[in-house]
Amino acid sequence: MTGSDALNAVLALPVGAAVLLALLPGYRVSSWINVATSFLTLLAAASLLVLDRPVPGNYLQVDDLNIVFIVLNTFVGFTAAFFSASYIGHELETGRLTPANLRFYHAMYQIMMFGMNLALVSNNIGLMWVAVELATLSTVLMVGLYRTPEALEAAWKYFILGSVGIALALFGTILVYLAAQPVLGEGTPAMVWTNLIEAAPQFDPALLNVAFVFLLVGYGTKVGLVPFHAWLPDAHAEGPTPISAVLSGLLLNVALYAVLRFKLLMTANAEAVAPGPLMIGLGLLSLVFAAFMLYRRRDIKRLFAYSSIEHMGIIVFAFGIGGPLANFAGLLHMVMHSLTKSAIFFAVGNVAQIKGTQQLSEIRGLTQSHPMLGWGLVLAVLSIAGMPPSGVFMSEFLIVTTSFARAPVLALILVFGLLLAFGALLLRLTGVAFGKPTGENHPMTGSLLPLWLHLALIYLIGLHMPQAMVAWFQTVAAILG
Amino acid sequence: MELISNLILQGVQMILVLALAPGLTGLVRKVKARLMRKQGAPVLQPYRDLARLMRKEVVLATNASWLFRTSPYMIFAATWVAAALVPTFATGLQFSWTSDLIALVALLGSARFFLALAGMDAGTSFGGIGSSREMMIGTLAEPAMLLVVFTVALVAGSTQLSNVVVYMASGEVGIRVSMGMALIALIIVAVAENARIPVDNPGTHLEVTMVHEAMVLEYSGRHLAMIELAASLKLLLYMSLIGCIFLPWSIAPASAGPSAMLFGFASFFAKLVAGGVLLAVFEISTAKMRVFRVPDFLGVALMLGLLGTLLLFVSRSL
Amino acid sequence: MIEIAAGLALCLLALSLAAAVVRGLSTASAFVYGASALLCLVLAIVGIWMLVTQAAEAEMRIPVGLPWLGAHLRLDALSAVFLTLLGVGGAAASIYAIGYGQHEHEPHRVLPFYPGFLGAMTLVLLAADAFTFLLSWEIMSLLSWALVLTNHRADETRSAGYLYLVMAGFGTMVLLLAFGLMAGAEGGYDFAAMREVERSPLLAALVLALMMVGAGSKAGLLPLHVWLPAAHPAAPSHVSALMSGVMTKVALYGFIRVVFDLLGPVEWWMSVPVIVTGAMTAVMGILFANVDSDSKRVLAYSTIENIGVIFVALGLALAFRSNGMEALAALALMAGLIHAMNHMLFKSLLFMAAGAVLNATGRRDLDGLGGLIHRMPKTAVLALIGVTAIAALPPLNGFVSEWLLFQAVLQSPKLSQPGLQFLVPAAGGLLALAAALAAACFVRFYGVIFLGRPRTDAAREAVETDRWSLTAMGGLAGLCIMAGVLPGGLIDLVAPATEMLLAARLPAQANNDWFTLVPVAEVRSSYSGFLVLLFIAISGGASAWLVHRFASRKLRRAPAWDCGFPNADPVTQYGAGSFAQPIRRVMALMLDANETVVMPPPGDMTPARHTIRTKDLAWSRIYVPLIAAINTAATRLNALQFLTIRRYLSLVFGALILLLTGLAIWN
Amino acid sequence: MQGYAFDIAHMLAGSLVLVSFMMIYQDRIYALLNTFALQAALLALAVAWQAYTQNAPHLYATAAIALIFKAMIVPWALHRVVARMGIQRTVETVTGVVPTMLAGMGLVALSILLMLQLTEAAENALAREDLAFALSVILLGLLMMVTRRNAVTQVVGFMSLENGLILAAAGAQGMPLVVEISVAFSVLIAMIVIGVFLFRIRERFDSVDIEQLDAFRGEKR
Repeated sequence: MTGSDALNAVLALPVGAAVLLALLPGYRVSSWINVATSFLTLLAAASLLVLDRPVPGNYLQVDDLNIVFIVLNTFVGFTAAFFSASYIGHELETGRLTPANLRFYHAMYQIMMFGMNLALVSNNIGLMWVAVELATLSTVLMVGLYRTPEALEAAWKYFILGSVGIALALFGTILVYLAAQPVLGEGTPAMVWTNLIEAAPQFDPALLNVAFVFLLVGYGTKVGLVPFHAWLPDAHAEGPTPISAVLSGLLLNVALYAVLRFKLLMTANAEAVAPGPLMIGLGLLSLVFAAFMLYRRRDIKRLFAYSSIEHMGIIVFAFGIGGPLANFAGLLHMVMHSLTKSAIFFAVGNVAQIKGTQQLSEIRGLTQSHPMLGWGLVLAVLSIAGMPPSGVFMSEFLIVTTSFARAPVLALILVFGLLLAFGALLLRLTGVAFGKPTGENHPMTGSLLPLWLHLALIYLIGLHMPQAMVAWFQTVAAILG
Repeated sequence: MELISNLILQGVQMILVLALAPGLTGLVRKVKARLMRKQGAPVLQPYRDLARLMRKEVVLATNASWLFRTSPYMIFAATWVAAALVPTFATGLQFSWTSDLIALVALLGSARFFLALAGMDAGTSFGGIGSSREMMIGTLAEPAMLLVVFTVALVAGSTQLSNVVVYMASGEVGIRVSMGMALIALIIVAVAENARIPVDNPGTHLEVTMVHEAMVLEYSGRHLAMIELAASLKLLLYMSLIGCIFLPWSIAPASAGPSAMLFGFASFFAKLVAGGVLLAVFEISTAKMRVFRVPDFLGVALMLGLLGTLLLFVSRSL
Repeated sequence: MIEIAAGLALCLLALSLAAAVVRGLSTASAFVYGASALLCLVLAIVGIWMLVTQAAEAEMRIPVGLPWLGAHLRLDALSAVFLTLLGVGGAAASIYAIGYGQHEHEPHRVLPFYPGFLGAMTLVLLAADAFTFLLSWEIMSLLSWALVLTNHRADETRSAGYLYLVMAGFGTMVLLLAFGLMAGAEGGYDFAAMREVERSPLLAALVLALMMVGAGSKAGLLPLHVWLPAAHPAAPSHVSALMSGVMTKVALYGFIRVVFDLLGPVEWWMSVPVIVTGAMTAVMGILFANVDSDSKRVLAYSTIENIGVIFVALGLALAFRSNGMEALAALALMAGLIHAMNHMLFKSLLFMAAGAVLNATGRRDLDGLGGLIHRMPKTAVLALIGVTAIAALPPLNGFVSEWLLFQAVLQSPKLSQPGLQFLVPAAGGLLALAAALAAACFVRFYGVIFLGRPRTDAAREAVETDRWSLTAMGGLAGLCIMAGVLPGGLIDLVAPATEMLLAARLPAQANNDWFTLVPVAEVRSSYSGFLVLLFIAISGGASAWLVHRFASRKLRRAPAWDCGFPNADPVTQYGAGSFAQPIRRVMALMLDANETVVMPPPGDMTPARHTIRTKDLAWSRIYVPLIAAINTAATRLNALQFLTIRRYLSLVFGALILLLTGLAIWN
Repeated sequence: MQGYAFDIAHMLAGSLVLVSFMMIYQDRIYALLNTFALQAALLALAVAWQAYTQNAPHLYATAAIALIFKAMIVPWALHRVVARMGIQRTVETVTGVVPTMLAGMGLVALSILLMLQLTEAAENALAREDLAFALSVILLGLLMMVTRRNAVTQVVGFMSLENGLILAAAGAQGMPLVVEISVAFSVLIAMIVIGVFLFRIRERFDSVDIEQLDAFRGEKR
């Protein structure tokens, strides 16, 4: 097997599975096919790490930057599929979903995975745009899966805001093409990343500037940056929980990846406006705003959705600051956030199932009534809040220390936001995990395995990062400049 | 040889303070009575009282614990040790380096601490009143006292009493505003610490304003005797402290001969008598304060102590 | 040595994991606590060995933490001093817990966190790079938070835990900033690298300020102390002992390590805030202890006081050092270190005593106790030693450190800055006030709990605590006496640390006659706890013997006299509130105290009501407005959750136009 | 030939902006739909002209889609929606027409200002002028979305925005995937129209009022 085979597999497996799943009626088989496909995709993606990389073509490529994202994407895709397989049957029993819904769900899951994988491996700004749109539209449909007024409302909001975002990103893409076209000539080559990056210094900086604004707003909507975030909390809260995990853990990363790619382009052109300050501003705004919003949340999934906004803010801030340490920290934080937030959603799914509600006020004393789940949730939330030994602590350590030495005022705002968010998360956690257990007590079907697997990984990375991963992150951090 | 003589000197000092203390209390009472145109008990009455109390049986409150019974001895011992360390008629006592001025204050603090605990032991309301007020007074008197100690120590460059006395007597000091303030502060503290008017009235019972007497209300017999003796010792201690710091003359150096010693002794005696009379006059001419006026009174001492310390720097830098 | 110490820390952490596995077994508690005690004892021995042999500093590196740096661990004299402190405190708490733990309702909420807490503290002391330091620091916070939440069903425990962890998070963030400043943008996180950097005075001042906030919030410095009186009492008593006795010292260690070791020279004026804050903390802490009526909270507030005292000592040391007077700086630092050691001893002892009382009666409110000296005689004796020590009375150990500190204060004329010359004696006066207030506080504490008559049935039926607890308390009490009577040994033990930090030390004390303490010169000052004890024992014993031998020894029991108004109801005794009344009135301004009396009209049979309210000014003036501001902001911003889609689009549109306009202008 | 081509492209793009203004000016829904149909037709013309000048036959497909789908089917469908659902016939505005027009002027000025900053390159002139107009159309479409309350007018605003995108894409010489993008957008618009219809979003995108939102989200203010 060669690298290009693996690359093709990463894309072909989900498409094939989607077709198969759309045809199969039984949800049990489907759910395990879903898991198996996701696992195979993960294997294919992981094999990219060791195999020779395929030569970048006009449409696809694998490089140091996107391989991080691909492996992470397929990994969380697999664990979420596993969680979903143990979890989603219950929704059928409670009558929230019909078998037809589930068939649609599984097919869409793979299409969504395909869209995200494609966006990550694409070597073409047009193709990337198409792929991100595909992933967005498929998640819109997933969010509205329950057909409740709330879910439809959330899906609709997501759809409208997402569409506008897509349109703006497209305009940005067109502008980049226009900037590249005089240098690289007409046609497809002027949309290929590998060409763009090389030729970027000769691009018209003014055009690049306008393009970046549109791309930042457009893809930033997907990342969930404030003030483009409005779709995110509702979409997370109203969709099926495995999808919330995928949304928070993966889709945001894919959009972030797009932003990073264009940031590279901007930095390559010396005369263009520096993307850092813009990203720093939006990052801090997202962080502080989301931190305040955490205090008034009553729905557990919406709470963690806002926490995703907050963390996206931190990551964008880190990349905005730049430099080897901050970039390293940003990458690490992104990986950790994906793993931790999806772990949290795995736990939250079970909690919502047990208690029959997502209302924070009706969930109490989980460590008492369900120790493994409760303590798992406690550890995951503490991890996301930056408590050691999770990797989030390491990334926040690096971000805060390095940014304080370079931009003290910004670091102070950062610290303020972090603390604010910490206070809010902990307040809710204390209520949910401790105290006298109250409320209903339905049986729990969802597996705790993915939750604890993620936790183990988070702690492993926090304490002893594998050498290969370090080297790889350092390379990428250097690329990001 | 020198060691033995020093030991003897130390022993004499210890016996001396013990012997003189009740007399001083008697003297103050006598003078007060005379000033009030009363006959008054003889000066030696306190000795008789002590002897009588010693012989009497102890009536112990049902609830009293071992702490109540041992406290009088501890209080007495702490006060006695403290009093023995203050130079009275001679400096350079054998064990004067055992504790300095700060430790002296703290030793008295220990005595107060155990007395207050004992006050609470019987489980009565009066004991509690006494203890809580005593601790409040101590809370303000102790820092004032330490500030005085600071002033003195900063002037003399030592907290070691013997060295302080030597320095003070040497005439290098001159007259300083700081020292005057320290003196007034020390007198206020002494009045408060010894439960004298206007802070407390040593002669009353059955009065809600009493402090010291309320604490020792449950004591009787030999226990009461020890406490009374300790109180007298404390009065003497403060007198000799004021004497040796502010009137350091004619205190015999350690190596002095018997005649100097005798002279020192005589002057010490004179200082005590003068102090006792002055105290009585002061007590007669003031009225007892409400308890919650006491902090203001002690606050004056605190301020003076602090001012004294700070002025020291001003005068030095001038 | 370092290998052993690091191994012990890891063993303790591993023990936590093991405890999580075996938590169900009936013997788990004894096993975990026993093992912790053993490991802590070895730790103490390692520390002492290091100090006694004056072994060379040792470093090691384990591949954990920041990948390109690894975890640097280092054992030097300063670490060894605090390791000793931790080892002794940890061992005592663990031995105590063997007995105390039998009464725990939910051991599985304590056991998995307890050894790890000790291990994390050990790692903090050993850490030699910023990441390892903060990692262990935060794990220490986290595990102690879990321990605080043991009794999670009580609302106040949960809010205490919440407040604690938020403040801990705040402290860590501030420390992050401090280390960020010291490491620089390139990330020189290794302590060795930090030592090399030359810093401008402004930068050094900033780091110092950040350290005061960061380490101070953990130690309980005003006004960052608010979590401490809530969190320390909420934990099980052996954990309270550890938190108050040891964890606050670990915070101090952090401060000393950075300010004295890593930061390099500081200007004299930087010592001013340290001294002022320390003195204020001391006075305010003990004032609150004087008016609080919860036994463990009183102790927690008193911890704040002691931390203030230590900070004054550290500030003095800084002042002397900036004036080039290393020997005097060593005296002040020594006072601080010795006081830290002493405070660990007596505060642990007192928390254990409070825990024993809590176990025996189920009560922490002072007004529900009383007369326990009869029911728990051994605990009462040990607690008496504890309160005497903490009230800084000779001849016990609390006085020794206080005395050393006053000696340092009295050296202030040697300082060349008039500002400091004024400030230091004033701070000394405040310290004296704090010491006197401490005496008042602990008369009340001991008197209301152990003396008098029992106020409730629970107190009436209390039974003496178990042997393990008594052993632990006895050991600590013994050490309190030892440290008070033979302070020279302790000073000589700690001296290598001051030598390492300041290149100066106190003269060796071990060979002085009669175990006398002579910090500077005999002409200046000296104190011998041993002789004081000896004299008191001899004179007290002799007088008692004489009186009993020659006067009377008759004794009769009778109802209390009480001025002729004996009242059978124990409620008429002075309680916690009434005892505090004089001080509360005198200091009403600082306590924001408020008394209301509701007196029914004549003829009305309803009881009169007297209510007292005291407020922590820091809480009501700083935290309440802050919380209110955050709440207001959160409520205002929350409106943004409920906008229509059109409005959200307007936001996007507005931001886009803003960015484009900015771009147009920028060009 | 070059100047001639430029002038015509310029005129067509400019008229698109003009029509955008006309749309903002409309206060009747039917009139608005008709105006939009006009804009779509103009777009088709502009794209076709680009196809002709650039010699890029695939752009004719885009032009055809614009003409058939956007100028005919969608307006027709929206007419039906309005009629079937009994939607109010007037356009509800947030602010008056005049302020909106003024804001629109500002947006056009901003677009031109931004695009004039591009370096003057002869071969780029066409794209540059076109871009300024396209950006204007996009921003005016967005402006329409945020200042109009009816769902239908918002859909129209979005489509107008998308017209600007297609204009830009077609104006970019040799840009691949333009057809695909226009198809993708058509699908998107179709979904929106269907959504409006299916979800009975009568008056606004956010038909549900705020009190209902509270109940929906289980969140209280």
